[in-house]
Amino acid sequence: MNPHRKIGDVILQAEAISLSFGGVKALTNISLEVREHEVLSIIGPNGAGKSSMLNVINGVYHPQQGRVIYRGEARSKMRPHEAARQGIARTFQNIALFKGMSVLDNIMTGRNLKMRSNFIQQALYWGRTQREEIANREQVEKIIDFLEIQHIRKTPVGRLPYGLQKRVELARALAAEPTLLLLDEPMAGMNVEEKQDMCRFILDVNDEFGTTIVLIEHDMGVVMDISDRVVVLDYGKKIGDGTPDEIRGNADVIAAYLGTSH
Amino acid sequence: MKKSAVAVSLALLTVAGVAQAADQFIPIPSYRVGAYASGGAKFYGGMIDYLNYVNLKEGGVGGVRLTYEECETEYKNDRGVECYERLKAKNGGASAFNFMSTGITYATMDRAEKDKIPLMTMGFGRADAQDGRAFKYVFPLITSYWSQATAKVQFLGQRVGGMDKLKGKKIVNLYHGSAYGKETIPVLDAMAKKYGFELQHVEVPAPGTEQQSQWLEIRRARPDFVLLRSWGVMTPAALKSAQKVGFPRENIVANWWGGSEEDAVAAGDAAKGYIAGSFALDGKQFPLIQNIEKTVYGAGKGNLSDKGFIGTVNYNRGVVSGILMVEAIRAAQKKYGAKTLNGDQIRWGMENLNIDAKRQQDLGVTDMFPQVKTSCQNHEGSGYTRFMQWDGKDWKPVSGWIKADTGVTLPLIKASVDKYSQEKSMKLRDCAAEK
Amino acid sequence: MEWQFFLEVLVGGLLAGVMYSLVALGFVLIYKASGVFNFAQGAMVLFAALSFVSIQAMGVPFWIALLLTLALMVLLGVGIERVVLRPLVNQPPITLFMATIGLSFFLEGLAQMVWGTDVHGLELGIADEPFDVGGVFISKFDLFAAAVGGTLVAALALFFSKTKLGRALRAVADDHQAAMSVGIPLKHIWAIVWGVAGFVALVAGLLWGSRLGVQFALTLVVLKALPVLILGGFTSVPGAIIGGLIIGAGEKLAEVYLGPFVGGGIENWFPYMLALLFLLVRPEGLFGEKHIERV
Amino acid sequence: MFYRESGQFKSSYAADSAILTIAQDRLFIAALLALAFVVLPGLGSDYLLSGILIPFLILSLAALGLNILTGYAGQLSLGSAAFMAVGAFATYNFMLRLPGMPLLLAIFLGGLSAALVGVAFGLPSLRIKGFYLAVATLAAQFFIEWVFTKFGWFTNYSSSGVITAPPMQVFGIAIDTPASKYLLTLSIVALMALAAKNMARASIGRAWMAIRDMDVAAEVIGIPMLRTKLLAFAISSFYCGVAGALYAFVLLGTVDAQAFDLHRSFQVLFMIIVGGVGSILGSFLGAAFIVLLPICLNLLGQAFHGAISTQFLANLEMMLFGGLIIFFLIVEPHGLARLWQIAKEKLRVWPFPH
Repeated sequence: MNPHRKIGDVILQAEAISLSFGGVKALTNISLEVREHEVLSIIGPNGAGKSSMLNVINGVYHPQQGRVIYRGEARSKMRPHEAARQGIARTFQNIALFKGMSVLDNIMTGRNLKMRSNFIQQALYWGRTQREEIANREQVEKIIDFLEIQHIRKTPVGRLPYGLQKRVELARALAAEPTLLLLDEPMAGMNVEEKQDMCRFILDVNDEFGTTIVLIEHDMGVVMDISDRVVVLDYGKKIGDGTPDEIRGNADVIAAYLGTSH
Repeated sequence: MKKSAVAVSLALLTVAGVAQAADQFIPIPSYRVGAYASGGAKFYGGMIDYLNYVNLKEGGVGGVRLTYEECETEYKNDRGVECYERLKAKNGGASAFNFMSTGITYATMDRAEKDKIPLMTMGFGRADAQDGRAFKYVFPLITSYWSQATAKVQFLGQRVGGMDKLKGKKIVNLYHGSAYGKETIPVLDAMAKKYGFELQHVEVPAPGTEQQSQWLEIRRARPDFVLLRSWGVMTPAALKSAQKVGFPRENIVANWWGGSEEDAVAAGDAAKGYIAGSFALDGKQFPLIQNIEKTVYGAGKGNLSDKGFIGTVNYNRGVVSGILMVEAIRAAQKKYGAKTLNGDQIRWGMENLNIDAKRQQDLGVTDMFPQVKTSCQNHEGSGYTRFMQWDGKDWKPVSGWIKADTGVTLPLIKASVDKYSQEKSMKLRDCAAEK
Repeated sequence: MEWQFFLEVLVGGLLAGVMYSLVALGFVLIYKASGVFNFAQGAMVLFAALSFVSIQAMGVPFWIALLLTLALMVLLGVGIERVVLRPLVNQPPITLFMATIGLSFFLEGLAQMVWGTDVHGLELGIADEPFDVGGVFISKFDLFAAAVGGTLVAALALFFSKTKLGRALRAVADDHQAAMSVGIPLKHIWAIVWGVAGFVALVAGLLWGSRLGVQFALTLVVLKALPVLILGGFTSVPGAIIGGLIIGAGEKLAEVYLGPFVGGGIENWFPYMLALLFLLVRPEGLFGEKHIERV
Repeated sequence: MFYRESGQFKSSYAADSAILTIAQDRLFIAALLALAFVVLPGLGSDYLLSGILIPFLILSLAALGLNILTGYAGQLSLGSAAFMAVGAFATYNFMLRLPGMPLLLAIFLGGLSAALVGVAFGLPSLRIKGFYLAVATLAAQFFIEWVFTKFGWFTNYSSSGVITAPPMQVFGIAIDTPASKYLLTLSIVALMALAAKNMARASIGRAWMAIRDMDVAAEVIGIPMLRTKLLAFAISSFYCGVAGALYAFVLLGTVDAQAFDLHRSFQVLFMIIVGGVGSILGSFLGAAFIVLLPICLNLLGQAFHGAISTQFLANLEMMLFGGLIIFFLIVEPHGLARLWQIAKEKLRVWPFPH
């Protein structure tokens, strides 16, 4: 086994998170841990609060109660771009690509954090800017190769089919070289082949770069296959947390998925 | 397609060729669309009609035919500049421009100076430009904004029975919130100091469609008179608002931009009794206007789409503009000969205008506008303003021609010219040496 | 005396605000049903008023001229839908916005070409003599205008909430599919909305026209409506009227009581600043629909 | 046939991200620049240079500025003219109050002043979006116009509220002929257009577009919203400010605050929408359309002089202008720049239809 696969210490802790929108509770008192190098899946029925949880982790939403500790640092009211700066990247449930830009530019945007030249240098496009553009372009091309999307490099993303858009979004997140990658339903709406590809990419990322991955997925087969650990949410509450095998045997989870409420 | 284009240009060339004998070109930078089209169409209609009249009646000036070409400025500065550049060198060179827009005049002043083409700013434009030593190519003929402002105060003096009676009176200057509107503030301040009346300046934010708060303030201030320095839609809006707060219209006196039929008609009944300055009287009683109608419209060459507008204020202003232009050409021809003259020669003509009572009678415009006598230093040539009252249908004169209070205007002009020449680091002309 | 003056300014401002609302209403109607920020609203006000006075000048009686102009405006609305909007359906809002700018040039040119550039007076038969209520002057004309404006808003609000067509119009704004399912083709709805906006433009044109004279400057009244629109929200009919009242009263009070400290003439920018400050607190306007972002 | 990229291989990422990747394009631009810099100043008439080209270039620059803000960063603004005014009045005062200040430095400082004001009025953009923001930028438009009209200091207490350009020179060369004015304008505009293009293809440009296309995702990827938006406001206003200074000093010479009224703001906005939102080329095409079309229509109208009433013609011109805007939007809603691109793509495969 790849040495990276060894699961390490806890890098992120969510402590007693509660979040509500105008009186409607989205998350109630949820705590969970993410360990270095693991693949953690969050599952649950629609409206369980899965996406909200990701949004809390990278600062899109600010919970009313509880806190998030990332690499030993507790934070309150962190902006998403600060989370990105600390190595958290993500994809979205409804594709959030930059529609007016090409695939290449979309992925290059993921490298923006790595670029240091200021706007005056960029206006001149000389020296540092040019060096940076080329160096980062090389990195991006590696990701493009990795995800096998060379042929669509210059295509505006709006013209791509859904499956490829999802892949481009993953590429953009990877371009940021994250230590923690949040994937919101990366395989939704894909056919079997596309799903297989995507699973392969996720495991490869986890393997090769040692990236910690938190993902939301509905396909139980996929979840059980690729996850090290699974967290189950239902109506904004955590009802299960453990290895795939443990979850399979959890009575609450079975009730939630098979229960009369659905 | 190409063929027909060639044919058209050939046809145009031959037409131009026929008329080539000797032409004097007069550019017409008109505005017939947009917000000020109602006035612009009549003004330039009058000017063009007069040029055609001179051609039909006398075959031009001294045998030199007058030609003209229009260019639509839409009353916009950049379009005006484009028109200036388009027309300045056409057909043997432009004689002089009259943009009827302060903004465009400013925007073309530098260019005109360089190209040696005079700008006629009859009744408007830069007041200090009446000093021909600093503004060699600008002619605020008949009356500048400053001259009018002093005339307005003198008119009020006449109304109350003498300038000394103005002492202690309260006057509000209601002005358009723009450079144009603010222009007369220093002059009025000087007049207030001189005659001891109380002066309050109230600004109406441009374009002046809403004046409720200003008129409430006026009602609270209870002034004896309101001097209106208005513009476009601000005039009717002011009159309507005055009616609303019960301020008598006969105590409102505007400058000539508020003194056309357009300004009064728009306000309906609220305009009755309102007074405005004028430098060109309206009406068809002048022999010239009647002759134009007979000759030009008789020949089917009239420019107005509706003959009914002949004799309106703006039409007559246009005719006066045409007269001054043609008289300048006449004067210049006397010096330089009857041939196509360039802008600088026309400038000389404009500096040596002498339209006295005799000349006015010959032209058939006695008392239509004041006598004009210009010089190298005096580019205004008159400084007289007359006041008219709207009776609900027509403008009726309520004063004679009132001369500007030069005791007030000249020092201001001097100060302004000094500053201008300093900013431009230029030397003033020596008029004595130019004789 | 001082409180009387204050009251006068306040009442005057509120009544002026209703006049602004009238223009803002036209924007709201079209934005609500088609998501178009209709820059040509000012041109429509001019077109309506100019058509009306020109038809009247031919000797046509008031009510018939009114009906004829109304027919013309509805025709215009249908034409705009057919020629301008339908080919641009599903384009981004900024493109539609630009199209209405082109439209405004077209209408301004058309109005002046057909009816001439001359300025017309317009008397609605309400003499604008002030009313004296305990020393406070109130304009009869403004009261009349406010009554008309109020009636119009009430009628439109009822129309939107009580009639089938009105509900369909509201549905269009939210979801084109939903509107179709009500059984009314989208294009008809758009034509109707533009027709109704044409009617509102006519009313605004008549009231403003009798205030300023029917002339090109009528297109400028739009500038007074824009802050009302931001404040009230682009999609709310009551918002247009409440926004108008706040802006009207706010700008007059500011001009009279704050103006002297900075030299006056602040009425042009004050409403915008007021609306801006307001937006900082409520980015979607007073009655605008709140937009929650979901990712 | 002649416009082919076959056989032109890019062997480095630098070559691939160059502005002009096709040799024919480079040739075309080189020819265009030669025409603009060498041929026109020598052969162009006064009318062409100072009646058409200078205003076209200056307004292109303003459109470029607005395009950075609206086209790239997605922040709709109706206050461009106000920032032009700041540039013009600031430049005037720098030259007036600091004698001996070089013209170019004064223009630069004028642009900088506009940038500062732009940042101040850009702050609300953090909360307010879309048309709400657009109407909010009107606050800037009216407020700034009022300030310059109201406070005499800005115009050196000129009684008529105008500012007048002093004699100008650059590196000892007097700027007093149409050709020298044109060259000065052209140089500034060309350099600033290049700078804009460079920014657009570098990380700041991508950050702007990201915020425009989906602000939440942009922030999640690590783009700081506040800084990026304000930078767009600053740079956009800088461009507008320089354009305003050129408008006042090079084009008109004497100008008052009303030259930068709301109509000018709208005019600049029309340019980018007609030309192409989010396109450097589009800024120029749009400016050409909006500046030149009315002039062409007017010239065309003159051909009918005498045959039809001038009144009728003038209004017909206006209708045609509006009609053509609608027509072009229907043909290509993404502006003239897109049309140009499509034409080029067609040319690439010509004579084959696809």
